[in-house]
Amino acid sequence: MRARLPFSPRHLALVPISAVMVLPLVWMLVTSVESLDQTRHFPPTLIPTAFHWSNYREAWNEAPFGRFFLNSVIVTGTAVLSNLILCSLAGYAFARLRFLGRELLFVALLATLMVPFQVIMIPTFLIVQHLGLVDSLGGLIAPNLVTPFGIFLLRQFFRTLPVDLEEAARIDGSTRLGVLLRVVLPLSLPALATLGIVTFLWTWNDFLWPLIVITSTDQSTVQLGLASFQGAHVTKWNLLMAGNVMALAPMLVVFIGAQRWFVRSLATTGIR
Amino acid sequence: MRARLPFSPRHLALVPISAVMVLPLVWMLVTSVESLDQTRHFPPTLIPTAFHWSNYREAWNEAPFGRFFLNSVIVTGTAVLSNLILCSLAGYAFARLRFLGRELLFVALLATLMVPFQVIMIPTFLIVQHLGLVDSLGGLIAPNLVTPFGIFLLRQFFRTLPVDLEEAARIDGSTRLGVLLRVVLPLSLPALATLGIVTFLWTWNDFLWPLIVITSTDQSTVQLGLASFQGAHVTKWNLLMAGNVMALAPMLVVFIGAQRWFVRSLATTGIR
Amino acid sequence: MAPVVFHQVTKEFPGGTTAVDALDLEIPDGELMVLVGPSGCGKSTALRMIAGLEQPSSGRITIGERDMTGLSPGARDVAMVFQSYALYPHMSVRDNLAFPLRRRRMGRDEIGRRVTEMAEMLELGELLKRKPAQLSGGQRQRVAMGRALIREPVAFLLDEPLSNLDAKLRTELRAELKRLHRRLGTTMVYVTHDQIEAMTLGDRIAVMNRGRLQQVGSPDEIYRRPCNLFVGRFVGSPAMNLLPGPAVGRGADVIAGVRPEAMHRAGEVAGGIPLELVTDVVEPLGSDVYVHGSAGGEAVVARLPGNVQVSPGDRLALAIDPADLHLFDRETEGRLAHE
Amino acid sequence: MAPVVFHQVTKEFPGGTTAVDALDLEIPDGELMVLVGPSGCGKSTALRMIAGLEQPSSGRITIGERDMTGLSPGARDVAMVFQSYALYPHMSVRDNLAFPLRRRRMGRDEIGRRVTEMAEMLELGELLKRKPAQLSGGQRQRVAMGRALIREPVAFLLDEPLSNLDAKLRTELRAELKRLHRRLGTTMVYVTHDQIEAMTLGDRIAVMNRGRLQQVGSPDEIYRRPCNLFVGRFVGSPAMNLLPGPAVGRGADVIAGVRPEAMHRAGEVAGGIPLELVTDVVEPLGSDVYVHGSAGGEAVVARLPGNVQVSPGDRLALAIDPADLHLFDRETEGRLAHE
Repeated sequence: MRARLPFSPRHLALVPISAVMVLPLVWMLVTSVESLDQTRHFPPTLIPTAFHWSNYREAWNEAPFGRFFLNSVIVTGTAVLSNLILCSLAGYAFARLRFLGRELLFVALLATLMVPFQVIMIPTFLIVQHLGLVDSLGGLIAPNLVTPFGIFLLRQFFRTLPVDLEEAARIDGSTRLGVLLRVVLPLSLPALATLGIVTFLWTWNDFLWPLIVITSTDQSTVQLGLASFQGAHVTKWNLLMAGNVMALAPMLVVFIGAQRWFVRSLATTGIR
Repeated sequence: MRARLPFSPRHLALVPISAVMVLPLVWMLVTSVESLDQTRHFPPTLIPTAFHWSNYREAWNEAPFGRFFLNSVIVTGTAVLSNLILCSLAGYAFARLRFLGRELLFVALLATLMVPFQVIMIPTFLIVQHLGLVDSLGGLIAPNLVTPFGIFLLRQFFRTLPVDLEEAARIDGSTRLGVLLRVVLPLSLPALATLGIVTFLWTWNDFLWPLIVITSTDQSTVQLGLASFQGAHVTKWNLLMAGNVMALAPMLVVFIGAQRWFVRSLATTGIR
Repeated sequence: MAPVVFHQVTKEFPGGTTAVDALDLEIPDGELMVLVGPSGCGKSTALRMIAGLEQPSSGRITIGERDMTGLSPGARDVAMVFQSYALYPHMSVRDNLAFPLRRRRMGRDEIGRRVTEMAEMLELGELLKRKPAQLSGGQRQRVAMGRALIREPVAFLLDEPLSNLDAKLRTELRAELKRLHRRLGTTMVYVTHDQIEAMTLGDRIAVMNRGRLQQVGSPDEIYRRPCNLFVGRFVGSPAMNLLPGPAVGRGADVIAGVRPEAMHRAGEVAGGIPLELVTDVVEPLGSDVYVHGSAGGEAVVARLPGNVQVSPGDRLALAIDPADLHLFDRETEGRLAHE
Repeated sequence: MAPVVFHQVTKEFPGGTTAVDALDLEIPDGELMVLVGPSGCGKSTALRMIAGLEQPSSGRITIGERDMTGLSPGARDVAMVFQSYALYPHMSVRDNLAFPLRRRRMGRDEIGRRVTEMAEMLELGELLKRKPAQLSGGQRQRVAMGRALIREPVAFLLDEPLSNLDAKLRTELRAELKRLHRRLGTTMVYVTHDQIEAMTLGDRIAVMNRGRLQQVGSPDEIYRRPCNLFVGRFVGSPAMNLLPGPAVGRGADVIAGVRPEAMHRAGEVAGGIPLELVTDVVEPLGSDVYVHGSAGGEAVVARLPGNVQVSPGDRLALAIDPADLHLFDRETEGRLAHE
């Protein structure tokens, strides 16, 4: 703790590490404009010699990407909206209402967070099948309408809000629902943003569940579309990466747009 | 808010919902003792008529499960230990030490949480290949030695501890490392338990990465072993589920043993 | 404006703690009643039951003759100021003030008029567009008062509204609040753990301890005729000194209470009971000096004028006017009639 | 035991706020010095710089002749009691007491002996096996004191150690602390925002405001001869009344300060300056009455004996002994010599 350097010796390690973390993204961008031959090099070329922008056109034409995008947007949008609404309601009930067995139910909810998807995959499929939703967007949406994680996240956040505010609102004449809408939710924007983004990412990136439920091309999502570039014999790395860049684009837009909210919510209200 | 019932009308919905959540586990247990024919029924039988315990023996003999278990334990154990140590050190630095660019680095760390595994999978593979770790347990361990999530979790937890305690310990003659070891870590047991369990679950359940890195049977993990029951033509549901039960067993032991810690840490220190 | 009455109100919490035990208390229309007691004495629970934030386990609470049992907080037409102020952080001062009116579906014009009026009265005009986080402690306190006053409620509940302010501002606002009450004439129930606040603010004071009402009366009554040892010790600072009966010429079954300011230097009181004080610690306050020491084997504190020179170790000859003695029964701790 | 000296110490925080501005202050060996001031005045930063938890931006701090600049907190041989007490929650009281000794690699027997001794002195014997969470506020405070005392440090730093206790306990422990200091004779630096605590505890008091030292002196000096308007208003409760010079027969370039207890009823002071007080709010404290009102166009407070009967609206004839006037320059706010 003697004199303070403008930077600490730690940087000698930390700066290279953070560089390593950005590399994959750079590599993806570079690969997406390379020719198929160039992608086979090791170590991978990080500065492309020629820009094969045609990869993008080719990737787009290889499959009905427009349709895939629309499907992904419908599924993701519905999941995000319904999670925000339903998890708010359930989270508030767990956070503030007194009812018999609340603690027990909450522990049960936490326990379901621990069950790996592998275990519930098949029963979920059977339920969806029974509902007649196999090979339809409804089959993708139904299991994602509400998530235990979302309920947990919002419940925890709601509990950090001062009870006084809610009591003041009730004395001022609000109903319980009014308290939720006018006081609790406006103060929970960071948590709601986090839940929205996480749900967006999970649903948008999900590959395994669509693979099981969807068989026809016109119900496919972007992630399923990308899989078609990983052929049985030769993987077209460059096209795959071009497709990946396109699939990531909306995600990056959401992330950059909501980044301030997200970081703030994780950093200050996350656990703190 | 008039007279309070001993239970609220909400229970009429909540009780069935929680029943639905336990069903998959029951279904898995039941399937694991059925004959292959019985597994094809829909709706699935929930009360087995005969107990085919031989499924377990058969599943065990079908593949060198003992070896798989050992491999999984080595990989998971190393990952848990190294995450606890390395994430503590990094998390404490982010939480309390002042150094140039700390905030920026932390945001970069958060950003890496957002990158889907799909994107970094291939570069990670290339790095592992370059290190000569393909098809070895080292290749499974290396990318999991330290996780941004772990650093984030512990940093957030450490920040909830009163600074006064650390300042008191420094005045009392502790070094920074002494403060971490004697004051911060003992007070962070819930967070450390959470990190340990989460790391255990992720590493134990991981399927995709072992599938890519491991090719030989004697380097396989339990999850890879299970995949062998999902044949190209006929999936042996009953053997798969018997194997699943065996693979889940150590996880359930860990969960039940650490459950109190875990729930407490999520519920009280999680976000609260 | 309405009287608030507790009829045998008891509140038990899950786990078996009795926060309020068979409370009977009548707060007449327009009175400023202060509930005071140490932490955990049940004063806040009593207030929260008036507001409807807690329901009594048994007994009834009436506000202006109406039985409030089971009514939701919003239906009671009372207003409350919280210790934390509980201003809605995402709303401007204007919206905070308008919130209770909007919930009552008042017309837009009427709301605007009342907000302007209230802002003028509390000198908040400049601040209407600010968020609570941009206000100082004293300003927040005023906004919280305004939000409660704007509805013109029948009763006005205050839960330690001054305890988050520094000593200086607290003293100022105490006088301010007293002026406000005089002007409005609304029933006010004020909860505090600070006996000085209770003494200076209350028309009457209700002293509570461990869920039970100890004494109700004017500040003067409470100070001059405490009904038991607890009230005697609780009110007044420094606390009343306790001496065994024989030390002041009374029986052994008596405890005698003497307030620090009732200990005078010998010679200042004609016919006083003499007492020797062996000084231990001297605390100069400027205006007064608190002299800690022992007399008759008991630790006592005397308050002497600020210009008296005393040093640790000094022996002071003091005298007490017999009329200033408070006598309590050693067993029951109740007040004994002066002989 | 050693003197602590600030030599032109300045502390600027990133963002440009100057917490402490060119502080020169000498605390002789064995003195109990109180740093007092409103929140944000720099008193805590000054204390933390002695401890080494903050480094001065410029200037030097010496403890017993040794320059402390750049030394780590553990190397300074000072002990600190925090406002929160900062007891290690996962350790028993015994381990809390032993912690600083273990860090200094003291022998096991010696540690055991010292812990037992300290526990006896502070009456903690029964509690050695408990965790801090199982202790009351007063007990925690004692353990915190014990952990600081056990090392026999050369200086003893206290950061508002009483502010988390209730008023009653605070008054008790104030006297306790004064006794302790007398017995140990160690240099103590005590930080508080409470002027009453400062007055009653300090051998000397350093009043700070906005990072600058205003006045250093004994409680008596500070109270009777405040060097400027800020100190005059800050020390004493209720605060000193301020009247324009002409209202008390002085020039217009003068502000006259009169303490509330210096306002007497006319007739009690021979040759006093007369003043009429129009009563507004009356605050009975039992022992005294605070009468708020206006006199000469200014809001003033008078402290009268507890048995005086006053009602709002009354006109009181008061008188001030000219010797009780504090005169300040209207421009510089500095104290003027008494003519």
